[in-house]
Amino acid sequence: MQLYSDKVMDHFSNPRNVGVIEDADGTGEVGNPICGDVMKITIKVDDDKIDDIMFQTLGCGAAIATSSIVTEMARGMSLGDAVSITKKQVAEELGGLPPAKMHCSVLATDGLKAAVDDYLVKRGREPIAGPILSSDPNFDPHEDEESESEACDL
Amino acid sequence: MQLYSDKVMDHFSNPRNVGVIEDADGTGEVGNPICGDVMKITIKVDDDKIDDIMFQTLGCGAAIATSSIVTEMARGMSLGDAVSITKKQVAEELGGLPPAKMHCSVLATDGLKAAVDDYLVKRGREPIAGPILSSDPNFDPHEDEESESEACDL
Amino acid sequence: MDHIVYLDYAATTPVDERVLDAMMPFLRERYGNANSLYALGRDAYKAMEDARERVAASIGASHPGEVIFTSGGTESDNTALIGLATGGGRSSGHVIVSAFEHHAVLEPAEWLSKHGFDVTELGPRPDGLIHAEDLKAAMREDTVLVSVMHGNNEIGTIQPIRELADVAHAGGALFHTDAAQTLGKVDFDVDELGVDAASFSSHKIYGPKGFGALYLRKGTRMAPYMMGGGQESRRRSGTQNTAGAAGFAKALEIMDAERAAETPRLTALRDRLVEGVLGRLELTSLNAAETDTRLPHIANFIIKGVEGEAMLLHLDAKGIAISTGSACSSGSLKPSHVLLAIGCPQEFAHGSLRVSLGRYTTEEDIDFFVESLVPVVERLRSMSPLYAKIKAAHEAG
Amino acid sequence: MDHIVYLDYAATTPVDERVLDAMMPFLRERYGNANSLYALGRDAYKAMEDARERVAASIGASHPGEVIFTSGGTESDNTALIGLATGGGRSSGHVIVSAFEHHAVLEPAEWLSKHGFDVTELGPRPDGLIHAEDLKAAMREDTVLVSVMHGNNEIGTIQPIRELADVAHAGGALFHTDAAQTLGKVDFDVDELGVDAASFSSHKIYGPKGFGALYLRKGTRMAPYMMGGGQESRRRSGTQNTAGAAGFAKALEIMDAERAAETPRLTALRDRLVEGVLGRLELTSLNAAETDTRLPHIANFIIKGVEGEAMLLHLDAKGIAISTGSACSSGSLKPSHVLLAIGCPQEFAHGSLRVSLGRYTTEEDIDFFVESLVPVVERLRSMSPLYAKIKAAHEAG
Ligand SMILES: Cc1ncc(COP(=O)(O)O)c(C=O)c1O
Ligand SMILES: Cc1ncc(COP(=O)(O)O)c(C=O)c1O
Repeated sequence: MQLYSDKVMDHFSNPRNVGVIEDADGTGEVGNPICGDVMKITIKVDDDKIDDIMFQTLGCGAAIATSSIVTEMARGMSLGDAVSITKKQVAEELGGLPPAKMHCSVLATDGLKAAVDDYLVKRGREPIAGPILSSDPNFDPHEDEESESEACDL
Repeated sequence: MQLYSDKVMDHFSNPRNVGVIEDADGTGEVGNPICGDVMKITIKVDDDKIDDIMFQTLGCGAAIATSSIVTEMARGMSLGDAVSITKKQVAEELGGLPPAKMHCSVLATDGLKAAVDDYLVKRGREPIAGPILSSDPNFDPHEDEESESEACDL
Repeated sequence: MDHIVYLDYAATTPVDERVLDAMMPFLRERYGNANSLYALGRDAYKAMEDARERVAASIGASHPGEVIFTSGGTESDNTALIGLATGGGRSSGHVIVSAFEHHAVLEPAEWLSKHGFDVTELGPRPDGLIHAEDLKAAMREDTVLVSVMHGNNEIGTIQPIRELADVAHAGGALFHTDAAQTLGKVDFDVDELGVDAASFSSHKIYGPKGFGALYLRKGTRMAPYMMGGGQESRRRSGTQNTAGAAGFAKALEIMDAERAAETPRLTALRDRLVEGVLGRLELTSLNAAETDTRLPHIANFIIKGVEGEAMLLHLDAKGIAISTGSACSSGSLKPSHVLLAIGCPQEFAHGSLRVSLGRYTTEEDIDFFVESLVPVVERLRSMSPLYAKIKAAHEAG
Repeated sequence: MDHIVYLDYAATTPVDERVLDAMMPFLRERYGNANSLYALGRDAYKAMEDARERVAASIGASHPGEVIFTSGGTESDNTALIGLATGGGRSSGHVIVSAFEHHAVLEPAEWLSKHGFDVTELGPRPDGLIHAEDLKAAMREDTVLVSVMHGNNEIGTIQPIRELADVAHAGGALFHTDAAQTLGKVDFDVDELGVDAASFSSHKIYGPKGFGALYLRKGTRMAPYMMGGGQESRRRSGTQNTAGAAGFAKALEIMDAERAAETPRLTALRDRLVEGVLGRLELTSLNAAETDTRLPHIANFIIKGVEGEAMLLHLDAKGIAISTGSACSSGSLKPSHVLLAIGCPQEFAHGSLRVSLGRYTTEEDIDFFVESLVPVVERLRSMSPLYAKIKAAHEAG
C-alpha cells in the first residue's frame, strides 16, 4: 500500500488539540457518517484571531492527521487567513498525502471554515468562508483525484 | 511435453529392419515431404507371406518408431493379414502414442498397404489394401485426434 | 518489528517451509520448460502432471486434465467468468453472480455486461448467505452461467453450493464457484458440490503468490483467456510455472493432512477471539453471527463509532497485522460491498475489522490482540464527535 | 543425466543463484500482501516499488508507474494487444501484427479479428526483417495498433523498431513490441525505440517462471486485461507476486551489469557454432544469415533431409538439450510459422534446429554439440528415403 508520510503518522498517532472547547465562540461540524468522515472544530476568537482551537474526528488516518495539523496551522491566525487555508497547503504541511486521501484535507479546511462562519453569524456578521463543499450531499470529494486509486479486496 | 513410451523410444533409437531390399517384390512409398513424413517400405513375398521387409523413413520419432514396429509386426504375415493391421494396433504394440502423434501410425500401415498392393498389381492381381489415405493431398491425419494438442513456440 | 502478531491470513499467508522445499528443485536444477521434448523438459512436464494429479485427487476431480494451472485466483476467476460465458463462441446470454463476490469475479461480470451479456447481481440475505430460492427466482430462460463464491473472504460464511449448483443446472446454466478462501480449509469435492468450474489461489494456503488453478469439468466448453503457445492443453497459454505447481500441490496436501486437527484448533481460537472482543467492547457485533456454516478462521466485527483504518494503524503500531473489513483501501467513501450487500448500514460498515487466523496463530496472539484492541477503540471513540450520540441513541433503545 | 549440455536458453533459463537470493526473503519472512496497510504490507509494497523503479531505470522509462508487473510474457502480450486495441472502449479498427510474432501475440490478434477488428499479418522478408516500407504500405486510415516483436525467438533477427514505431506513429497508431527475447540481451530503451508498450518475460533472463512485465507509456489508454482488486494502479489485478518482482528486477540488473562482457562472449560462441555446423555438414544453412542485426545467442539451422524432432531426440540421448526450429511440437504437419514467413520451403522447414546459448554455455559445450550432431545427421540421412534425391538435385544445381 501507498504510504503515509512520517508527519502524517506523527499527527495521527499523537494528534494535537483533541477535544471540545466548552464555551466555544464558534463550532463547525462537517462530513457525514455515511461517508465515514465526520469532523468537529471548536474555536475561541479574540480580536478576530483564533485564540484556541480543538477538534474531534471520526475517520481514517488521514482524516485525523489533517484535522490535527489544521488546528496547529490555524492557531493564532486571523479569521480571514484561517478560511483561506487550502487543502493543498494542508497536504503540503503534512509532507504529502496519497492521492486517494486528498479529500480528507478538504474535510479539515471545511471544518475550520464552518467554525469561523458560525462565530461570525452568531455575532450577526457576514460569513466569509464561501460554500462548504463537504457538507453538500452531492459533493464527490474524489472527483479531482488522480485516477490511480488503490486496490480492493484482499 | 507428453512422453513417448519406452518402447517407442527403443524403436526410435534402435530401429529394426532399416534399409531397402534391392530386389524387392513390392515397394510402397507414402507421405509427403511437405508434411514432413515420408516412408518407404520394400518387401519380399513368398507364398503370399511377407518374407522380408525393410523401411526407410524421414520423419519424427513416432514416424520412425511406427515404421520400425510395423516391419516387425508384418514379417511372416500373410498379405491379407498385413494389410489389415490397423493404426490402433500399431499404437498399442508400441505401448501407446501421444494423441498428437497418432497420425504417424497411419503412415506406417499405409506404407505397408502400398507395398503389398504394389506387389499384387505388378503380378496382375487385384489390389486388396483399399484407399491409401496418407497419400491423398486432402487427407488430414489430425482429424480424428483428440483436440488437446501440445504447445507451440518456446 | 520485533514481534508481529499476524492476523490477516485471509489476505495472504507465509509460504510453509515444507512448500518451499518442494519448490526449490524447480528454482534450481530442474529448470526445464515443460513443453520441451528433451530430458529436462520431460522432467518438468512430469512434475506438472504430478502436481496436477495431486490437486485433482484432493478436489475429487475425475481426470487430472480437469485441473488448469493459472497465475492466481484472479486469473482463474477471469477465465471462468469470461471463458465460460463466451465458450463455444457465444456472445450473449444471462449471467448471475452474487453481489458479494470478490472483485475478481465482479469486474469480469461487469465486462460481460458491456459486451453483450445481461448480468444480474444476486444479493445475499443478512445472514450472509445466498439462498437457493433467491437464485431460483433470478434464473431466466437464457441464463448461461451462475457464479457464487464458496466461502466469503470478508465475513467467512459458506454458501450452500450444492443447492445453488442444482438450481443452476436445472435451469440449464453452468455453475462456477470461487473457492479461493475455502480450498484446503473445509472439505472440497467437485462432485459433492456439483460445480462445473472452481477457482483456487495458492497464496491463501501457504503456497507461493502468483499461482492458482481452475477446475474445469471435462466436456465443459470454455474459451481460453490467456492465449498463445497453447500450454495446459490449449486452455491456458504461457510457459508453465513448475515451482508454483509443485508448491501449490504440496501446500494443498499439507492442508488436507492437517485439516482434521487444524479446524477445531482454529475454531476454538476464533471463538476465544469473538468472546474476547464482544465481551470487552460495547456496541460491537459479529457480522452474520447467526450463520453456522462458516469458515473457521475468519471473524468480521462492526465496532460502532470508530473507523476501520484508524484502528488498523494503531494496532499496527503495536505489531498487529489486521485488515479492515472495508475492501477498498482507496479512501473511506466506499465501505465494503460485502457488508453493504448483507445490509450493514453504511455508517457502521466503515467501522469493520476482519480478523483472520491461520497455521501459526496462538492463544497468546488472540489475547494480545484483544488486550490491544480495547484501548485503541476507547481512544478513538473518545475523539469521535459522534460516539456520545450513538451511545445515547443505543441506550434510548 | 550426468552431464547436460543445455542449448535452449531461448526456451527458458535456470534461475541465477543471485536472483534466487533476492527472491528468498519474499518466500520467507517478508510475506506481506503489498496492498495491506500494516508494516508487513508496506514492506511488500516498498519491495514492489523498488523492483518497479529498477526495471523502469533499466528500460529508460520516465516513470516507475509505466512498468506493470504481470504473470509472464504471454500475459503482457495478451494485455497489450487486446488492452491497447480496446482501450477507451474502442470496439473496431485496424491492427497490424507481424506474421512471425510469437503465438502470444498472434492469438490475441486473432481474437481481435473475431471481435470487430480488422487484422493484417505483415510478412517479414527473407532476411528475417520487417521492413518499414512494407509497414507503411500496410497502414490504413483506421490503423490503431501495430505490434512487431523486437528480437525473433526462432531466428534471432532484431527488427528496426525505431523506424517501425515512427511509421506507426505517423499514421496515428500505437506501437507495441514483444521484447521477451531481447530484454537484457541488447540495449533496450523505450525512448530510443519510441515504443508505447513492450512485453517482457522473467524466465528468459535467469529470473523465475510465471513472471513478466509490460511497459506502458504514461498517458496511453489501455483496458486492463486481468480484472479484479485493482492492483498495479488498477492496470493488472491479482495479489502481487513480490518474490517474482524482486527476482525479475535482480535478473535484469545482472543482465545489464554483465552485458558488455557477455555479448562478445556469446557472439564468439555462436560464430564458433555456426562455423562448426556449416563446416561439418553438407546441405545445411543458417536462417536469415545475411542479416547483421541479430541476437547474439540464437542460431537457427536448416539441415536438409532430416526431421527436427528426430535430431532432437538423438541429441537428447547424448545429454544435449535443444529445440527444433519448429514451433509446434504438436506433430510434424505444421512446420514453424516463422520459417514459413521468411520463405523457407515447407519440406525443409521440418528440418530446422534452433540452438540458443546462455550464461553457462562454454566452448566445450559448442564443440561437444557439433561433434554429436554430425553422426546424428548422417545416421538420419542414411535412413531417409529422400536424401539421395535431395543431394542429387542439389548437385545437379
Ligand atoms: C475470494 C477470493 N477470490 C479471489 C481472490 C484473488 O486471488 P489472487 O490474489 O490469487 O489473485 C481472493 C484473494 O485475494 C479471494 O479472497
Ligand atoms: C518472443 C516471445 N514472446 C512471448 C513469450 C511468452 O512468454 P512466457 O513464456 O513468459 O509467457 C516467449 C517465450 O515463450 C517469447 O519467446
